[in-house]
Amino acid sequence: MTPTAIQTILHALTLSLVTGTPLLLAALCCTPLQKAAARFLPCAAMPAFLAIFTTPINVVVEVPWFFMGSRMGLDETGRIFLCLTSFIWFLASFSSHNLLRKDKGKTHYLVFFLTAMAGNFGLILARDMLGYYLFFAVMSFAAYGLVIHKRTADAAKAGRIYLTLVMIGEVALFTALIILAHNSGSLALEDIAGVSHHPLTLILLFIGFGVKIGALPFHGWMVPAYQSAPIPAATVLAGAMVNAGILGWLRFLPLGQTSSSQGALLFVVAGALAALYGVIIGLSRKKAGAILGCSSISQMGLMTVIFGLGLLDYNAGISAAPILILYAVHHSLAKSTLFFGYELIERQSKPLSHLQMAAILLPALALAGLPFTSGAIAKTAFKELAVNLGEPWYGLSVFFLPITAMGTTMLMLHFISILRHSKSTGTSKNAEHSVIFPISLIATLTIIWLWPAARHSASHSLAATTLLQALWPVIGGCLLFLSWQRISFNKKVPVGVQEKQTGFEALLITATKLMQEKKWQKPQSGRLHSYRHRLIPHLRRTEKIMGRWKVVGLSYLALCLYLLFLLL
Amino acid sequence: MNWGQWLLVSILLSSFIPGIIIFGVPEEKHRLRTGLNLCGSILKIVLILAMDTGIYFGHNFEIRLPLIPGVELLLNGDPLSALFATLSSVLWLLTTIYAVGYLEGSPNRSHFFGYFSLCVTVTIGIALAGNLITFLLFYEMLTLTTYPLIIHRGTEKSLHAGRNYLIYAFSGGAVFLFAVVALQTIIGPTDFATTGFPSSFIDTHATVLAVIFVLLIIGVGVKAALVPLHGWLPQAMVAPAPVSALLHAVAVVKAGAFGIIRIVLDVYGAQNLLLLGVLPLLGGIASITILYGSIRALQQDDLKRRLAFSTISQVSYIALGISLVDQPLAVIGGLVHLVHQGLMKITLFFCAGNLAETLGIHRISEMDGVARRMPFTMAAFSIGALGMIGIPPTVGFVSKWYLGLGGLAAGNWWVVLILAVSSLLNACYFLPILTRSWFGKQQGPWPEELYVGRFETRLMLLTPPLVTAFIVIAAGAVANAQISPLAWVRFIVRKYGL
Amino acid sequence: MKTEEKILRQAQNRNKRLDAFQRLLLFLIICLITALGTIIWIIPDDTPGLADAVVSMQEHSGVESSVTAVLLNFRGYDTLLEVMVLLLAVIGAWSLAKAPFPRQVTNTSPVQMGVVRLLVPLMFLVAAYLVWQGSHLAGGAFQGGAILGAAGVLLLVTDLPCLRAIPAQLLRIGLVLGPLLFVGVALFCLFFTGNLLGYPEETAGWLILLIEIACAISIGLTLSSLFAGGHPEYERPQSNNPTESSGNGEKP
Amino acid sequence: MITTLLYSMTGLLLFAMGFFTLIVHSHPLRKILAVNVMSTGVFLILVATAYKPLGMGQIDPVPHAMVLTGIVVSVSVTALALLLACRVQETSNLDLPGRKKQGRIPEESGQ
Amino acid sequence: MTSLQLTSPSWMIIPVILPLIAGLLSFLLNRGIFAIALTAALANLLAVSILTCQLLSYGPMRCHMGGWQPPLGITLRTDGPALLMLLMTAVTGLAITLYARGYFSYRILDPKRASQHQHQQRYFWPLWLLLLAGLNGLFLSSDIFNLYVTLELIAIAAASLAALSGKPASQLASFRYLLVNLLGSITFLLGVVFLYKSCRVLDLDLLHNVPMNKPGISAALALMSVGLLLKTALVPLHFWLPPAHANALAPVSIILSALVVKGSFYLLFRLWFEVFAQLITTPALNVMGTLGAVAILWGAIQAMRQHRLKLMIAYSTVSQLGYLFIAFPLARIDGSTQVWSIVIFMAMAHACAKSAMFMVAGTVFLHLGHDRINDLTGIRANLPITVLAYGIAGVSLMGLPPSGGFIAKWLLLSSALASSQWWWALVVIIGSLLAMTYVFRVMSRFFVIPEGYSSAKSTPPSPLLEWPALVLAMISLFLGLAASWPLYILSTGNPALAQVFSGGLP
Repeated sequence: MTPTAIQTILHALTLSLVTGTPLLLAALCCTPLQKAAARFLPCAAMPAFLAIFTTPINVVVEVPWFFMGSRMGLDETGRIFLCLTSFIWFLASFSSHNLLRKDKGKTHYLVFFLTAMAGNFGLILARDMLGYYLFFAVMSFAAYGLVIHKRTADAAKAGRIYLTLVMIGEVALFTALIILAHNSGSLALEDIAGVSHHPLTLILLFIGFGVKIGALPFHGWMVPAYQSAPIPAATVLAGAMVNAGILGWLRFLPLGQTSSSQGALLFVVAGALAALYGVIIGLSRKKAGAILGCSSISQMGLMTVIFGLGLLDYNAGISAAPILILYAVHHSLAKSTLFFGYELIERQSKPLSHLQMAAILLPALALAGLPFTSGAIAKTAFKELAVNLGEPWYGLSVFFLPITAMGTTMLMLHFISILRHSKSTGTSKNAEHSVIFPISLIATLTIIWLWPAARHSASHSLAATTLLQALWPVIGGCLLFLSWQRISFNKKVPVGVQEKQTGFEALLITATKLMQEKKWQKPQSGRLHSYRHRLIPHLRRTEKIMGRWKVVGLSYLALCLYLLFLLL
Repeated sequence: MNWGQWLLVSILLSSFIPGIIIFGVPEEKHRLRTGLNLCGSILKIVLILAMDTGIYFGHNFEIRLPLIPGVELLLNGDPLSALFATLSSVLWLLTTIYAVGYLEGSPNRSHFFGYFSLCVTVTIGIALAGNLITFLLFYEMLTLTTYPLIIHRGTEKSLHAGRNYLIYAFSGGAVFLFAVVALQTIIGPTDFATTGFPSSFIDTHATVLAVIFVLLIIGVGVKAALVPLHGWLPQAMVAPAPVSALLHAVAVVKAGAFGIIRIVLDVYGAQNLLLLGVLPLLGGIASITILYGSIRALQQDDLKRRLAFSTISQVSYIALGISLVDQPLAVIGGLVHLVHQGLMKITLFFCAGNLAETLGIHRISEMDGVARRMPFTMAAFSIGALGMIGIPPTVGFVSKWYLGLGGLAAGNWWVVLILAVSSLLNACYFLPILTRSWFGKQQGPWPEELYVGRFETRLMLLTPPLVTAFIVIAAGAVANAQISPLAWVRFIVRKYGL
Repeated sequence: MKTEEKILRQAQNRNKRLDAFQRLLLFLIICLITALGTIIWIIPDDTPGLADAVVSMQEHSGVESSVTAVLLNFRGYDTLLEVMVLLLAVIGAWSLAKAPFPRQVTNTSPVQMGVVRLLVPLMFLVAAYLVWQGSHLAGGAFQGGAILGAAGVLLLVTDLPCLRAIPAQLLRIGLVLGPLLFVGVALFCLFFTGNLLGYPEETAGWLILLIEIACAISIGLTLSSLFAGGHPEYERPQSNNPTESSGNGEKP
Repeated sequence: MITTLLYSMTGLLLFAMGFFTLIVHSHPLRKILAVNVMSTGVFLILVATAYKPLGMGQIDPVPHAMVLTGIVVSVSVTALALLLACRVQETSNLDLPGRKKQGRIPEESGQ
Repeated sequence: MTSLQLTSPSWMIIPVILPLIAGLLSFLLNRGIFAIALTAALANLLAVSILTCQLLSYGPMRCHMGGWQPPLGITLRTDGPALLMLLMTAVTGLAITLYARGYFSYRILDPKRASQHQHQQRYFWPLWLLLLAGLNGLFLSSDIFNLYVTLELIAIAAASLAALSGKPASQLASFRYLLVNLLGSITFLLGVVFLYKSCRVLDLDLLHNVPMNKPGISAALALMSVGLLLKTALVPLHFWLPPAHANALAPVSIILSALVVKGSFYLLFRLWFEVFAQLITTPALNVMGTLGAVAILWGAIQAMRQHRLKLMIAYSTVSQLGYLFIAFPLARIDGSTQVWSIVIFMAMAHACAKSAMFMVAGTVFLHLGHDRINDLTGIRANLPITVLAYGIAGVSLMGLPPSGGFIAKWLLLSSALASSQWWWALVVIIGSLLAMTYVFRVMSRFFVIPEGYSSAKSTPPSPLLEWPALVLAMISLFLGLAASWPLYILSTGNPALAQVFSGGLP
């Protein structure tokens, strides 16, 4: 065996372990060994770290017998995403570990959590379409178990909406993949590059992954799901799994190799609307989880806009891709930090301390793009991209970005005020747990600065004009928030928006009701039955008449004559 | 007779003889009967695997029995028949085990198992049939042998269902007979050949051949439950669960679908059909069936009825794939769905039977929280249901993928559309069941708790669905391996030179 | 009341005139008759027929009467079956019912008795003559048998015991005698000439006579039995006494 | 020739009369008699075929034999039919010489 | 003793003479009647087998009665179709003999009416044996007047048998049956008279060679055909059949339904397709076909609405007879080869299947005391073999493969389609669907065993009641698998057929 062969096997092993470990643990959780397995929950993400550090870029391991011929590998984008995702999962599994102490539905939770993790890792590693699709589906469906974990009516409803949308997404994705596979004649992700995309494919891909990131018409699941899922689950949903959607776009519509102006328009418009819509509905919410969800809708809308800009032409694509990744990293970290913070406060028995509030305020404002935070870096990069693109898009940076930044600021402040006013119900104070939030916070604050690839944008964000430009929306947002709160502090917020979100479900229910069985078969068979019964006396009578001598005699004679006539 | 012919005969006899003996076994000799059943099933699997190996290495299996000039019985083992025979025999073994558990202590078991064995004999006969006449022979006998099983409970409802089944099936058979005779009048002997009949007939008899094709499809379409001809299937769900499994997954519906495959690929041949231009008709009917079956399934509350409509919808995937006969990918999708649908549907019916037999649950509205009581059953059910929807890595996805690719390759966008809509509808009627059973709250006591024991239900009832569910995932996960249904189907398609 | 009258009137009308159906029937019959009549009319009468063939073979048949030759020699097989038909009629009749006649006939007038007593022996004589004559003139077993049958009928309607005194078994033997002898002779011929009913030429006359005598007796008995209208009363199986039937009942 | 024709036509007429009676009349005895008349008609035609005017050649003996056979058959069948009619009368308590009931003959009720 | 060599044509009188003698003896004797009957049935089968061997080795044979050549004498002859009918009669006859024994033995066990049942048995045997002789005579005879005599023999025996049960209904039916037979016979005789008037010959072979241009011959054929149609109960003339067949004793029903109607049909068919083949016109064939089609449908529809098993089976006979006639218009495609095989196959398959069915009906009647279809549930527990026999016979009646009925139906369909007369094929198909409906109406009752039904309460069935039915049903089923043999026999000595089967036995 040559060294390369051994290496290949080792790589294959490592990559398999990344998804294999969580799956194995999930399987163990179904067995009596559950307790032991639960203890090893945080280890599930370990092989991912291993892979990040040992597997070289662009190694592709082929597993022809698996599924429809699977390929695994780790490219540059994949590595970033794996890094990010495994980090969040790792933290979340610690957090879950804590959660699970006295939960009855532990088994369910563990199985779904681990399966979703496996799916999330797997899709990052996948180097073929079906592998991606497979793990994407595994992750999406497993996440359903997390969404409805609490088994409340709200959770069930959230789950229903989630499942419906996921299903729509799956089908759209499936269709898109078939078209892509047909056009490229291969299943390998690399071969997509040269394919010219039909607008339909773009739309389908938008739907397929858009569901996952809560793009505008498909955002309905996000708010209720974040709100009703257990917080560690919501964390991974918001921090890790949404990225699967972004990664999906990057994989199937590789920026820099794909361009479509109509597609770009679709993405930009949908994203921009989502960015505003998220803020608006977020302000009306009273639950911290829901507000975070709305913020995700809004932030993901921004990323959709970035992706849409990248679709404009090849050059834009080349420059947009790293920005998108940067933004994704920033958002994931910030959002998961917020969730961890939220959880911390939920759990502890005493109200929010000032230190804690400040700590939470940091990632919150990072989302809004406060100078010196990762948000500022990402937004600067975004702005530069828009500026470079020229006229129609330049406006984005001038009006749109500040407005969203202001909105986000308001939203985040709203979030914190909600946190402050919420009554804490938790009792325990936990050592492990108190570690998670700080780690996450530190990571949020530092990683982008330490990241070599982001250095360029980071340095740009430190320019004085940029700082100023980044600062005023935050300040403006703060002021606006304060005034808004004063006006409507005690006003009850109508819940009409929430109703609207269940539109999909309502549609489904109506459709089902329309198709309720009308029992139309019974009367029909009854009609047939009575018809038969009416016929029988006639048959009997006819047979009786045919049995009379005179009828027989007549027919006898007639037959005689006729035959005679015919034979003569 | 050479060994190959002996093999064919013994494949048939391996279930026929036990069947005949079982008729004579006294009711109370439970072990003897079970032993006979299992021995027969296992022996059959072994023999069929031997045949598969032979076929793979190019051995020719054939027996001819001339009846009258132009009419001969022909048994022929080719890759396609191996596919169906293997599927049937494997599922047979599981169904037998299941049925033994299911019917424990109920009356008339000898009668039941006797017909059960005859039924598989006939199904294998259909698989091995080498010409249309032999196919017809076994096709009609299948109706006869399944009828006693459908009315096994003897209630008025089951008699009604049985009567409808007979009317449908024999009407189909009659149309089929008519068409076969007509075809034979034109083209002579109808031995299955990979290329179909010589295309010179198309020049002379195009219209007639097209009409005959339609009639043939109607004939087999009754069993395949194509849409206007599907009425018997939902009614037949009054039969015991193993029989439903048999109808939906092993024998009857499959025989119809297999018939469509045979007619398209072996009797007419791809080239001829393209010349005749009747395939869009088949594709259209199949599409309508897919959608109609799904929509009707949505409206059912009775679990088995919903599954029945789901079968109607799913089996038409096979017809849909076959209707795109010039696209190897679509043909692969159709053929492989023959196996995949069987695996998934049998799992579902096993589970439905378990629910009914253990807790007396027949309706979906009674299923809230049932997964807590019967986690393994419901796990198997979920796998089957997800497979039906087409979630990877189950086998259902594999079929759909190939169908979609084939449809695109043929330039038929609507195929993909149909697949997408159907998947959505499948999700609409399966996912609520899953969510109810896994995450719903139990509403009061179970309708009729019949079994309380160490496991969630009898072991003989529990094992078969778990095994099939495992296969559903495993066969999907290793679809591309050397030994898998997909690999065999590719082998078949290579044989046809598509 | 009115309706009854109507019905009555209708019934009367029906009796008087033919209804539509009958007229149609009549019309069809007339059509058929006309057609057949026309055909008979136009059938040429020049076909030679089998007369010459019969005449040419007459000398080999052993009898002089051509009808008897045809009946018992050339087409003897027909006659054999025909005798069977007669016997079948008796068997059928016996299977249907028992005869009313074995009961005593009471009020027969002495004149009747006297006439019968006179006539019956005479009829036997005539029958014997007819059978004998059959070999060369019109006559034969059937004619003789018919006379014998008539004698039997006369005996049955009077109080004379002769016929009724015959035991059932004997009656059966008598009935079967003719057919059985016929078959016997036929088989005998088969053994000796290789042909069923292929009489050896020299003994043909005697064999035919033998058959005719036996058949005449059987036919006479047959006709009388048919007149009697069922199986003899004493012939009924005796198993219907209660002890035996209960014994039968215990078997299973 | 004329003789033959005369006999034949008479035979046909008998046949027709018998047939008409058989169909129209419901009384069993009439039916039996009708059949007898019909067969007589047929025998008449058959016998007529044998006729040859004097000196025109041999009389064909075959029709004679056939008629003889036919008569015997007819006798047997008539006897059996009469017996059956009697049995029907005895067992079914039907008024055999009775009136026509809506054009039905007694044996119709057996169906 | 040259007469007893295998080559001698005299063997062919055995099937006639032997049952005749046996009939006489069984009338004469009081004991051992069954032994006589069984011996006769066995010997009959043996003789027919020898005749078959003869036919296969030496071709068709002729036997001149008394050594007189036609036109003077009467000739018997064997050829393929005749032999197959003989075989059918012999096999069915043997089964009927055995079944009748079981039937009467079972009935005599009933103490209340033992004497009546014994009386019936006493007369059943001679009547049946003479009927058998008549049938064999009919199949063998080659003389048109002799055929008339055999027809009468059959008619009288059959009518007496039909009245044997002693019930008023059966006697009424039998009376009508007798009258109808008489009418048919007389019409047939009138036809014979016309024939003789025109041709002055009676032998069928000679008639075949007579120039067919005379109107007398046409009239003769028309009259004979109508007479035979009446005896065969083709649809507008079928009114006598169901009551007669349904009200008779079970063994009698079998004889009537399986054999007697076949006799007159066989004769009719032979006249049309052999003797007077030149005379036949297409419209005439179409008339027959139309009547056959009507018979198929009407008989089946009537069968569907019956509430009694035996009546249903009787109407099924009406329907099945239609199949024999629907073959008529298909004759002109390639000579008459197809049509012979269709008809012979149909007749054989129907004879076996219908006998099995009536046997089943009889056995069921014996066990339940009624044959109401709706109340037949549970009988499977007592009579499994009987029910199986019914099922198999039903399969054959429906014409499902591989039964003999299927082969016949296949031939029918393929001839119909080959001659582009698809409407006949349509009727055949619909007919078999209707057959399915009525067969399974009963079958579904058989399959059900009600809760708490105890199989112990009735007498165990006699093997003589159950097995003949099963064996006959199996024969009708496997007739299809061994179809090449009857066809081979059929083709022997028939030059037209021989061409088709020139390859010999496969």
